[in-house]
Amino acid sequence: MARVGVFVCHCGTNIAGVVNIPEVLEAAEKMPMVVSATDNKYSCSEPGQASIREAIIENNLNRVIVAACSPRMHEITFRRALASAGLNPYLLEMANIREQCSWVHSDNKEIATNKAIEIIKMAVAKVIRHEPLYPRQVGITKRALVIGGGITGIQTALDIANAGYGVVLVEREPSIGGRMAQLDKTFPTLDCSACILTPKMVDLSQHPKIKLMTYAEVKKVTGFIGNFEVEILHKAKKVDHLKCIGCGICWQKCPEKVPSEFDLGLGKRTAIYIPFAQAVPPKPVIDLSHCRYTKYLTWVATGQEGKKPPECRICEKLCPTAAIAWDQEEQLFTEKFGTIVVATGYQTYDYSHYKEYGSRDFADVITGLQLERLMSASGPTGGEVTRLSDGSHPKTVAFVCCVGSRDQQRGRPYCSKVCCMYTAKQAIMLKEHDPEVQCYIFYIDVRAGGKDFEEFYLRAIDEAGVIYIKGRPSKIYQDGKKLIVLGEDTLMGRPVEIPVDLVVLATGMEPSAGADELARNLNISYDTYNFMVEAHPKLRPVETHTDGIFVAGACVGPRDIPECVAQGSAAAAKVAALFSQDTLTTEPLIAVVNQARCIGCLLCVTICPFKAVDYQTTQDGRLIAATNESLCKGCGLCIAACRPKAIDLRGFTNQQILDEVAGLWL
Amino acid sequence: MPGVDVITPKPITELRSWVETLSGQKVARCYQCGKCTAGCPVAYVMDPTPRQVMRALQLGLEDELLRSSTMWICFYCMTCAARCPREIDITKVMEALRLVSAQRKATPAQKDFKLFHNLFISNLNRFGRIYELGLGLTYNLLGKHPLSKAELIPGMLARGKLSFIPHRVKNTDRIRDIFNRIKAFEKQGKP
Amino acid sequence: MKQSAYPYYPGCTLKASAKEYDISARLVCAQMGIKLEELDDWVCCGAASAHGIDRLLSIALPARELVTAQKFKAPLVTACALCFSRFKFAAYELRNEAMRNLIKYIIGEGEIQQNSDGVIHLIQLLDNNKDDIRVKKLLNGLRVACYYGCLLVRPKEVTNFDDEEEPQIMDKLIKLVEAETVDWKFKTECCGGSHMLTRPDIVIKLSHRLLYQAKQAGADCLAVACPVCHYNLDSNQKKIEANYKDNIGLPVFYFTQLVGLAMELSPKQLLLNKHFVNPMPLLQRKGLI
Amino acid sequence: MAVSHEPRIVGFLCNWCSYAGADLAGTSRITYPANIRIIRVPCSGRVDPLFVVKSFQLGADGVLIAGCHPGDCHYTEGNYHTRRRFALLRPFLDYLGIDQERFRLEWVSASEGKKFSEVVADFTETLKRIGPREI
Ligand SMILES: Cc1cc2nc3c(=O)[nH]c(=O)nc-3n(C[C@H](O)[C@H](O)[C@H](O)COP(=O)(O)OP(=O)(O)OC[C@H]3O[C@@H](n4cnc5c(N)ncnc54)[C@H](O)[C@@H]3O)c2cc1C
Ligand SMILES: Cc1cc2nc3c(=O)[nH]c(=O)nc-3n(C[C@H](O)[C@H](O)[C@H](O)COP(=O)(O)OP(=O)(O)OC[C@H]3O[C@@H](n4cnc5c(N)ncnc54)[C@H](O)[C@@H]3O)c2cc1C
Ligand code: SF4
Ligand code: SF4
Ligand code: SF4
Ligand code: SF4
Ligand code: SF4
Ligand code: SF4
Ligand code: SF4
Ligand code: SF4
Repeated sequence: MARVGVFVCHCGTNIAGVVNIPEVLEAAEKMPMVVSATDNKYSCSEPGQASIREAIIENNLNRVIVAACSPRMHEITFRRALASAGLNPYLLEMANIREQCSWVHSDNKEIATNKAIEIIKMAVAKVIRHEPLYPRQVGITKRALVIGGGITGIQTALDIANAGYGVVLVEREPSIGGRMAQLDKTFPTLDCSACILTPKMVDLSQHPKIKLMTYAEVKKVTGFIGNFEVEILHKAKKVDHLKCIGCGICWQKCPEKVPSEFDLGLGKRTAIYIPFAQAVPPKPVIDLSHCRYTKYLTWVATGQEGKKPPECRICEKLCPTAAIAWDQEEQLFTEKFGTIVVATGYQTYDYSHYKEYGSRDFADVITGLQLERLMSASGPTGGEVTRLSDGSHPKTVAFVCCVGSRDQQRGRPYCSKVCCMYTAKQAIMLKEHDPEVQCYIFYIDVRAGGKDFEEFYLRAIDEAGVIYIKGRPSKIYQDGKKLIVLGEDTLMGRPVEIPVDLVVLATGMEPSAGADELARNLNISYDTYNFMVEAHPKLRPVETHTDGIFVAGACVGPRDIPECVAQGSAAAAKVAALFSQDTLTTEPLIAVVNQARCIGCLLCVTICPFKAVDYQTTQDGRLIAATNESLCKGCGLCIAACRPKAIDLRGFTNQQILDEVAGLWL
Repeated sequence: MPGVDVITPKPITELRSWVETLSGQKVARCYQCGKCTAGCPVAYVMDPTPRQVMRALQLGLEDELLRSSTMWICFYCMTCAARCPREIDITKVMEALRLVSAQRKATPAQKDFKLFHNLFISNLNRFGRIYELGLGLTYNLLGKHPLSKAELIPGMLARGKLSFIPHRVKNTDRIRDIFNRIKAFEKQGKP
Repeated sequence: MKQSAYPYYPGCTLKASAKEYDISARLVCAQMGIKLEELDDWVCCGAASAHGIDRLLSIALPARELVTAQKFKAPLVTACALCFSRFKFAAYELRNEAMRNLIKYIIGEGEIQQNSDGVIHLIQLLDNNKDDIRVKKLLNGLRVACYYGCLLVRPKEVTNFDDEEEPQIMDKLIKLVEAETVDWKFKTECCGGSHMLTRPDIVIKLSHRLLYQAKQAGADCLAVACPVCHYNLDSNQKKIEANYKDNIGLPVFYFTQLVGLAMELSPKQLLLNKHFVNPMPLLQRKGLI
Repeated sequence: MAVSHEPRIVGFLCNWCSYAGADLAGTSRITYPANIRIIRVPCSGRVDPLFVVKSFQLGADGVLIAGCHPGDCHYTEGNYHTRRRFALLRPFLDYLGIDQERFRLEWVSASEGKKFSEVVADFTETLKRIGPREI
């Protein structure tokens, strides 16, 4: 039997100045199941709370109404008061007679008083239906998974590890480093990229709290914040990294040469390889699709037709530690994590859609990232910028901005943000390499919004003598050894044609291949371009709508290195804050399924935005819905959708709301 | 009083709304990147250029636009439209401007073009087909052009590529009916 | 041999300055078992002028011919790129019901079916029936720059022809007769179109650029699919050479003439003698005649 | 004619936007007609059509559902479902003999205290104009 106590607050004169409190008390006493109705000058004050506590004990109350301010203001306060009186804190209901009554109806005290009474009546009708609720405590696996080993993922992993928590970093390539490892110098300070990145890579590989898994991919994710279960696929490296000492004999002697992905096809690597000299781990993998031994084995397996290919196995013969492991297979591991950080970065736009820029037909039209490789001292040309067609040194270079950016027609309306700056950087560097070089930059707007960026842009003009031409070129074509860039100088209003030796397309950023698939696996949102979607672009930039999963760096949108690092650290801080608790308290105001009523239509499963409802089979073989307490956010969408009313929301049950409505007509 | 050479933008003008209706294009979308002009094979003789046409429409500089010959020089090659990053069909804008311009008296810059196209249409109206030799000769005659513009005619005649007699369709009445019904429709605004 | 008939709209120029295109097209089609049935008493499509002056006229004129062509069970074949463009645009506009009704009133005859695929260009006709092209003589050694011009390809949603920047359909036909095609980036750049009377200076400049680029790319002739392109590149070539003091000497063929040669039709039949730039020396040099 | 018919409005307000907006009207001391009784729900998408029908059955003159603006839902997409359900429910009310004008859906954000007061004032005005319900 419910025993309701009503506590009406004066809030000084805020309420009492408008609402006639004695009249309210008198009415409240007559409401069903109400055993006591008392008033308080300031309910939220310590004496106010004490009097509520005492009344609960004295009158043996088991339901409480506090008629005062908005629950958004003090619900927590009064829940605590209930708890301190030994009552389940969820047996409280607040009647909002301040924000939604006295403050808005001060013009008519009688009407305000009547309304206050009705508001309390509704609250009483609802509170009678309240049940004790218990938040659950779940343990946390204090280990984080970081997906993607670019600068963002590296920063995140290091920060989490330095906070004292374990980290697993999964990178799908044979080495960490990401795009930054491919860069030569970095704007706006012109630090050498490798000089600032490689120490971090080494720190990471040596950190006792970090487990590095390269050549690996995330396959499946289940569970929820604090308790994720992740299936990780280790691709077969065919090299036992425990034995390998990274001596390099194998990749120096391997006879099979293929275009290097890291050098964007500008250089070669061998079939057994590390992607670049400073790779971490500095141990090779065998690319089976190119290895000669594979070809040999296929020849054997397919009945030895045709000429016998060489068996090769040179790597195996020369390896001093017998590390080559032909029998190594790909392996699937399941690991537990408390949180996941996605830092899968970007790739550059494939400009073969720009036929007017020659698709990929001109050897001397290259991308910005390719130029980085050409300029890098450790790149395929040893840092010499030469034309791919004839090996000559270009003296005139045109840059074309916004290729695959700010272009609705190619489905990429967004600005890639870094290319204005990197073209300026590359023009400065080209001038430094060779003072005779003249650069032209075709741009639409120069976007230099960042610390020291504008100054950097001016440097390109002042020091490197770059000629900026405002206008997007329409065509690139060849005339003898020269490439002609056809544009408009929009400031002069005249078409321009510039014959140059080299054209650099500033291709934009787009999410790494497979980002959408990964997002679906993780149940986080992604936008039309496959960039990950943050929970709030301003206030929760590294969180997602799925608790416990964070996003950082260029996988969320075009970013430069400083922003990536800041985001990596931000995500790490979020992870550390979570891990500083021993358990997670789950909100009890969530959906529960009445198994007997559920007809297994699974409408709720499809409607839940948080994938918090799943289905299961009962012992008698019926398919029914089941909610996951840790995932449910208590929005109630599923409840309104359920026809047989088999699913309900604790704290806001159908019955409670219906009674609350009915309370108005009591 | 505003100076003569000072631009006073008039964002909403009759011309602009006409052009937007006729072309189905939104003038404001243009962000002045210049790719249209860059690719336009005749931009070098245009004043204003395609990009500047878009700008003039944005700013409401009607007179300047309607005085020019740009929309008559444009030969609808659609290069601009195929490449515009803001997906504006500039060719349609040019066509709309020409439709508006066709209704007005020719300015000096437009004289030759209007003469040619009017002759073309009247040729069509009379014969049902284009009488190339006649069209060429009348154009040069009426336009007071030196005969140099017709220097290929002897060669064409020699190769049997031109004839002194116009081809004409058998039923020229039907053509005239079409012209008349269009005129009637345009006057009353309905069939 | 199969016999099929297509309604055929030659257009004004094919009856005069581009005679050889008309004749070679008919000959080649006949060889392929295709009959081109010229539309009865057809009217000019309005070509370069109507659509910039009077939009209704520019739809009504082709619409009238589309109605005549409807009685055939095959799509209407056009040869001139300008006509093709006008017909495609008209068909595109006629998808709209209100426009259909209005045009029906204006042309005063027949029901108008809506079918923008009901119009094709001669190249497409040959491409669709390429199995019927019986090659008797290979044109080995001839290096051809296929020039499409702007109106065939653009805009894609209206013409539904081929890629807007790098079309291949003519190249495929030329390769079929084992001539080489050169890779060049000016296949769809404009030649100056119908400005030869009003602004010959423009035509000279643009056509020169095309000829120059074709030559740069290693071509020894061009193939075109439009009488206006042909006029600008062939008839004007002497003047271009004089103007730019540039020795070009590139014969310009209609693609039908090249296919015809491969069918062993004689140069005379194909009216190769009508060109301003005499192609005979080139063909002799390559041992093709 | 009833001179002072005071309609009763049942308002279902989502906790994150509209309820907060109603609070803000209070904090800003914006007065509005006292005809609305507010029921707090976690999300406008929690509102079961049954709640609306029940309110009318019990005698409500009007029912308001208010939630976050599209795209701003605290639960990302709850209000899209609300919008769909609302569209489905409205014609059904006709069938029950309830004027469609008595049922409203509004987007009120947490910063739109003023808008909330205007919505209530306007709705009240409308309901007064239509007059009491015949039951
Ligand atoms: C030409 C060019 C020049 C630039 N110059 C500068 C500069 O001078 N200064 C500057 O500040 N910025 C510059 N940038 C931008 C800079 O490269 C990026 O800001 C930065 O590299 C992004 O780092 P990231 O870690 O977020 O992404 P990435 O570097 O792309 O790293 C992502 C990593 O995740 C891995 N990965 C992807 N998907 C998966 C998966 N499913 N599972 C496991 N691993 C995965 C990738 O292999 C990669 O290693 C430049 C960009 C370009 C294109
Ligand atoms: C007109 C305008 C419009 C903008 N619009 C947008 C927008 O639409 N979107 C957007 O993302 N950004 C916008 N911004 C930028 C945005 O305002 C800033 O990014 C943001 O407010 C910066 O927050 P902050 O906390 O770093 O600094 P502040 O907001 O400046 O906060 C600093 C605080 O520190 C206090 N303080 C200062 N010195 C001391 C001291 N010595 N001791 C103690 N306290 C001190 C100050 O009193 C202040 O309260 C806009 C900026 C402007 C000028
Ligand atoms: S030779 Fe053996 S030890 Fe040396 S790098 Fe290769 S696999 Fe490792
Ligand atoms: S087997 Fe030969 S080709 Fe294959 S990785 Fe070893 S050395 Fe290279
Ligand atoms: S950063 Fe500059 S170059 Fe890159 S997309 Fe934006 S405006 Fe274009
Ligand atoms: S200073 Fe401000 S207004 Fe100027 S470019 Fe930078 S961000 Fe834009
Ligand atoms: S919507 Fe209701 S009945 Fe259907 S599966 Fe979910 S809980 Fe069961
Ligand atoms: S209440 Fe919301 S979050 Fe919870 S199960 Fe239902 S729809 Fe999902
Ligand atoms: S290409 Fe398009 S956006 Fe660029 S200037 Fe021309 S019309 Fe404007
Ligand atoms: S359609 Fe007209 S404006 Fe556009 S590129 Fe061609 S000639 Fe120039």
